Amino acid sequence: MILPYLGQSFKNLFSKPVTEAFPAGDPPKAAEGYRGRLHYDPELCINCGMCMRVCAPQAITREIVPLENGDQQITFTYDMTSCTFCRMCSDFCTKKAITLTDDYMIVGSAHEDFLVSGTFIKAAPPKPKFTPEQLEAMKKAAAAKKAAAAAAADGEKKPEEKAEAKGEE
Amino acid sequence: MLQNMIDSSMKKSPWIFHINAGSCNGCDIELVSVLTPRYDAERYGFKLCGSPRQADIVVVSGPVTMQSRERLRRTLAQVPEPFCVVSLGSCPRSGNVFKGSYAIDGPLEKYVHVDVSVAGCTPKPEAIIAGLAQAAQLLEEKRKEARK
Amino acid sequence: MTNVLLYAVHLFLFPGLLFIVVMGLLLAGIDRKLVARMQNRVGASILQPWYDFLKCCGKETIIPRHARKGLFLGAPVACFVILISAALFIPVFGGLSMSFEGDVVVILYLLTAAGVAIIVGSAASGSPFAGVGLSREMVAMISYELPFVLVLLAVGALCGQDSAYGVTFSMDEIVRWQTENGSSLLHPAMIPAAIAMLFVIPCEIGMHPFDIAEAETEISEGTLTEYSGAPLGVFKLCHCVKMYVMTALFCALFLGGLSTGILLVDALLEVVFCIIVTFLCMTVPHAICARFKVEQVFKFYWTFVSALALISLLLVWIMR
Amino acid sequence: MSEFISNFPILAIMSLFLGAFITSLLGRKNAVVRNVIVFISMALALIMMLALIKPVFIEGKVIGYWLGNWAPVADWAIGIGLEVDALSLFFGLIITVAVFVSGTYSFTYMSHDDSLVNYYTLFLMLSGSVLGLVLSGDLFNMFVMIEIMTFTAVALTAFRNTYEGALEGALKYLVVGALGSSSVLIGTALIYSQLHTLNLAQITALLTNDQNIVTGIAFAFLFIGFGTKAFLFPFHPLAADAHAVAPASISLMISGVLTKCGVYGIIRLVYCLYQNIDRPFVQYLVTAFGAVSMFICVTMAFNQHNFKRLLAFHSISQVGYVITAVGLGTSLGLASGLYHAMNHTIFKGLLFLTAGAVQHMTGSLDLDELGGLSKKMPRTCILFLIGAASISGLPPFNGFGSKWMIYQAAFEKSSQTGNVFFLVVCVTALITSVLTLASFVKVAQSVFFGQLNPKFENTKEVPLAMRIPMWILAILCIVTGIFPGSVANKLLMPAVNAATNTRAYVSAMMGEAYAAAHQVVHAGAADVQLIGVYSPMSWMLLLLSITSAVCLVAVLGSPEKKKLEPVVGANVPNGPMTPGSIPVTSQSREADERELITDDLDPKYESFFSGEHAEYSQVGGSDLFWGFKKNWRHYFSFMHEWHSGILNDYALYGACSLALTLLLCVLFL
Repeated sequence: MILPYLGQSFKNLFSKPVTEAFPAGDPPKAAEGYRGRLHYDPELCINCGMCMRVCAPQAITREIVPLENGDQQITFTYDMTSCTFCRMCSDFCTKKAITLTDDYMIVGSAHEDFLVSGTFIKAAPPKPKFTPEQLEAMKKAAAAKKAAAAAAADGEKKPEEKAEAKGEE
Repeated sequence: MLQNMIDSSMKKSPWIFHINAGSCNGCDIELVSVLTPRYDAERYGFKLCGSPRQADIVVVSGPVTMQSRERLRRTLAQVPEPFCVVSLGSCPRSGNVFKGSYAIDGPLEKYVHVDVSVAGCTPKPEAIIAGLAQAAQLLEEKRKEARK
Repeated sequence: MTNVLLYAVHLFLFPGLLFIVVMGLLLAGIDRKLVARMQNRVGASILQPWYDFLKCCGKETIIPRHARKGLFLGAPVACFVILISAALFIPVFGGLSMSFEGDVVVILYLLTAAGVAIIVGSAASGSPFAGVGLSREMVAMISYELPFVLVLLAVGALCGQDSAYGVTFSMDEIVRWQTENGSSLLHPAMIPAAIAMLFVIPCEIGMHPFDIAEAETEISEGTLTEYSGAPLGVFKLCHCVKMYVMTALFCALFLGGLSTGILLVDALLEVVFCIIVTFLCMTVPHAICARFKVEQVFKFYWTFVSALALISLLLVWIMR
Repeated sequence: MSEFISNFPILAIMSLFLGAFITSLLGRKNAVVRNVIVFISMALALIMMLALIKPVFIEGKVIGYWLGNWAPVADWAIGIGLEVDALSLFFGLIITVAVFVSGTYSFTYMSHDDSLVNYYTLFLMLSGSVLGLVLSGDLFNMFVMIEIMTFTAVALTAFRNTYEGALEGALKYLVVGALGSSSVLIGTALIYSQLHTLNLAQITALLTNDQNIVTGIAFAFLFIGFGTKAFLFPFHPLAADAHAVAPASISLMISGVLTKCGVYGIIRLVYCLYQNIDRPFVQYLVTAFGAVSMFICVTMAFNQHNFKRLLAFHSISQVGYVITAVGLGTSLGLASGLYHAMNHTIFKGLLFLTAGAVQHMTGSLDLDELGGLSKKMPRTCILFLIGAASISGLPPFNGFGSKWMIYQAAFEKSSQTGNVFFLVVCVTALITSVLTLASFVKVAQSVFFGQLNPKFENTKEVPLAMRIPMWILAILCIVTGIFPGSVANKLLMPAVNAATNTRAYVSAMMGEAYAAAHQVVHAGAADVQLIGVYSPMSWMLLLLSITSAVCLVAVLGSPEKKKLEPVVGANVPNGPMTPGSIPVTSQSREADERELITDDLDPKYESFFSGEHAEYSQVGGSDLFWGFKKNWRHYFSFMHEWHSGILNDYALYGACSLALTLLLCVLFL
């Protein structure tokens, strides 16, 4: 009953071993569709936070540092020691800022070896033209005007007010 | 000279002891596959051994569950010096998807200094080999350091 | 003075300590390499047993609390010394040995004593795994002892047929008879015994399909559970030395008498034959078999292997 | 001087019997007086036996002594004679040494018991009767001594009658022992009816040329009678029952001394009285009895749970070796048998004494319950290991030398005669040796190694007074093992020659002329080519030199290893954390430390338990060799049924074996 193995083993003895050469040379390429080390492109990110919501192991952290000029420095950190490589973040990323590469060699000693992070600066919105007090005053003025106009005639919207509101946004 | 020979053979014959600290079995299977003909870690002297007393590299997989915590700690205590600890997969390092569970008392760093981590869920055998090789290298350094 | 010097050389250099250890490690390395190749792998380097041994020497030795310290540390040394002295009684081709009348039984008992040293060491470690391991070791010992004894008796009966007692228990006598009448393997009655001996060797050593006592996955290395550091290294070394002892015993019993008279050539011949025997009896089963169960080992040795040895013994009986 | 020395045999016997008498008179008041009397009488007997070594062993004399100077009249020996040749003295020496050791051991060992005067009186009577048996030159006297021996032994077996089974064991011994004694008596009567004499020398001379069917029947009776005393095959269960309950010092006497009387009787019978060991039938008979008891008892021992019961079965197994070797009928066989008989007394005595030590300190003999005592009783453990190595025949202890000679003798015999029977015997002996080893591994694991039962946490080492007798035996084990050559030349060869040289035996008592008149063959000095005797000295040196070399290397290598220790902290759990690691909340850290303290000691030195907290889990006792037992389960269940424990059955087995032997003797002798 062991004779088939016997023949095979003798055949093996005189044939080339199937062992990969790996640690000697480059690591072999992973199969297509392999979900390896995550790649994050901060340039595409719009800081929507969707990836954090869908991440089951909570491997994604976001750090927001306000800068002097009102800009925000936003850092997304993807912890590879916490990742389950499910690709949910990538799928949900509307801007395709997250992709999973086929780099599976995620080996290291320090914690930093396992972090994939990207930083981008979110520019602050342009400064509003008016301060809130002015706006308040303007609103009041507008209201007064409106009341006056209503009294005078039927209400029509003021184009300049709309523009102001848009700017504030 | 003998001591130098011992130092250099430290990295040439690292014996592995594998602790499953509540792993889902994925990493465990991959660790065994490292010894299959295709990956054949034995050519670097790696060998799975059955007792922590003989181990040079302790491979831990799984988030440290409450059940396995005491066992893990006791087993780690029984490994003779010098030895390396390798965490296998994402779980020991962070808890992975089990993070925050009432049944988890991780991470592994809480109990022992992890020398090398191999991340991935599960890591590919090549990555495991690379990690183990790195740990083997560390063994020699540790022994040299100990001698000084 | 020269006698003492020669004795020391015999003891520590040529057929002695150094040669035996080097041979043992070499055989173990070759065996490991060949097994790997037969399993389509690259395998560890031939020097791997050296590395293993040296590494073990560099590790910390932990003595468990429940262990009896003296016996725990003494057992590996005792095992090693016993094996070396057993090896000294086995003639290298050309008859270099410390042989004396009736040393076959001494070799048999020294090999048993080496097993007992392992058993005592593991018992002294106080671990329940070691308890299971030593029980298995003992069962394995009972298993191979019967065929082993029968093989030795068969060879003794064949090679001692011309002596006054009709039997010999002397290695020298066995080798001398083979020098005069050709190797006993050429004798048709001896072929079953040789096959039986080939089966006995791996079990005696505890090689893979029969390593029930040290089953690492089932009982955490069994007898060696608590061993670490240098004592473990010595036990691993003993394992290698045993490989040499058993293969050299096979060569002496069945392939003796091929001496050319030149010491170097004889030693080389011995090495080659040892490697061949190692390949046949250890590498092949190791490569193609899974580990046996305890009771399977017992049944296998007491039926099939014993029957082979017994056939041989009876054939010798009839043919003389 | 030689005149005076010829009084020594009777003086040795008398010193023991008188000691018994005086002990019971004076020993009631004061324990010290009692012990002194016992000690003096044992020592006197020992000294007298030692004094006989010179004339008997070295000068080769046979010392005859007629009680009351009743020398033979007109070639008819009417008086009671003592006759000491080398064979008798060989056994006499064994016996006195064993008695001495057992007695000195008892002083401390029996201290827990009361009514010790009775104990020592019976003990000395037992010793005296055994010595009387081997020194006696008279068949009826032998029977008397056997009777004294049996009854005192029965009383001593039941001495601790509070033990469960003590009275049962004693009763079995009494009934089956009486069967043996009466069969000796019947044999004696038949011989007397035919030859009209009871003197051994005269019987020897008369039987040389005149053996008829009645003497054949007498042979069967005597053989079975002595076989009962040696607890041979169908009689072995009662030995186990008796040993298990008897005090250890008495177990030593029963196994080391009483069985030797049976062996002595059989040797005397087949080599000297009947001189029929050359006949194949007798060889088959004796060897078969020996081989069967050897094998069955060793397998029975495999299944025992009681330390002393196990030893008891081994005791019979080893006696089986002796009888097997004796039955081979060659000089080498006899020499190896005698050697093994001596060794058996030594190592089995040692083992029984260690069993007694364990019982004394723990109160238990249960192999399933004991364990891990090597930590508590380290010296006893070493002594036990010496004994176990000896009985398993590991070199360089004495069991190896004698077992080797037995294999050699058996294989040589089979080789010379071309007889497969002796080959089977040889292989059986070798297998028995391995099984012996296995069951002593079992004892070692389940008593001394493995884990300590919490029950025996407070066990202490046995007192020195008990260790000294054990050490005497242990040193004898080693000495007789290392110098088998001198043992063979100085002790065995004279005894073998004496056993085969019947002419000297006859002429010492009845005169040279009488021996010549009956054509008693004069066997020359036995030409034992002791190729079986090895000289371990040379390779003991070798072992020593290699050991020292290895130790040297170990010592040279060690200093660097010590430096490793300070670094340990870096990687140990709960050790200082390296800065890069994830900080631990103080709460959990504290909790961890508290848990660690409840572990009370560093887990590093706990045994590996797959990470579990090490708890009492002894692997031992009956669970140990299941791999072996499973394959033999049918055999073992048969044996289990067969050893029913019912006295009627055992008596029946005895009667059957007697009947069978009778039939065979009538048919073939």
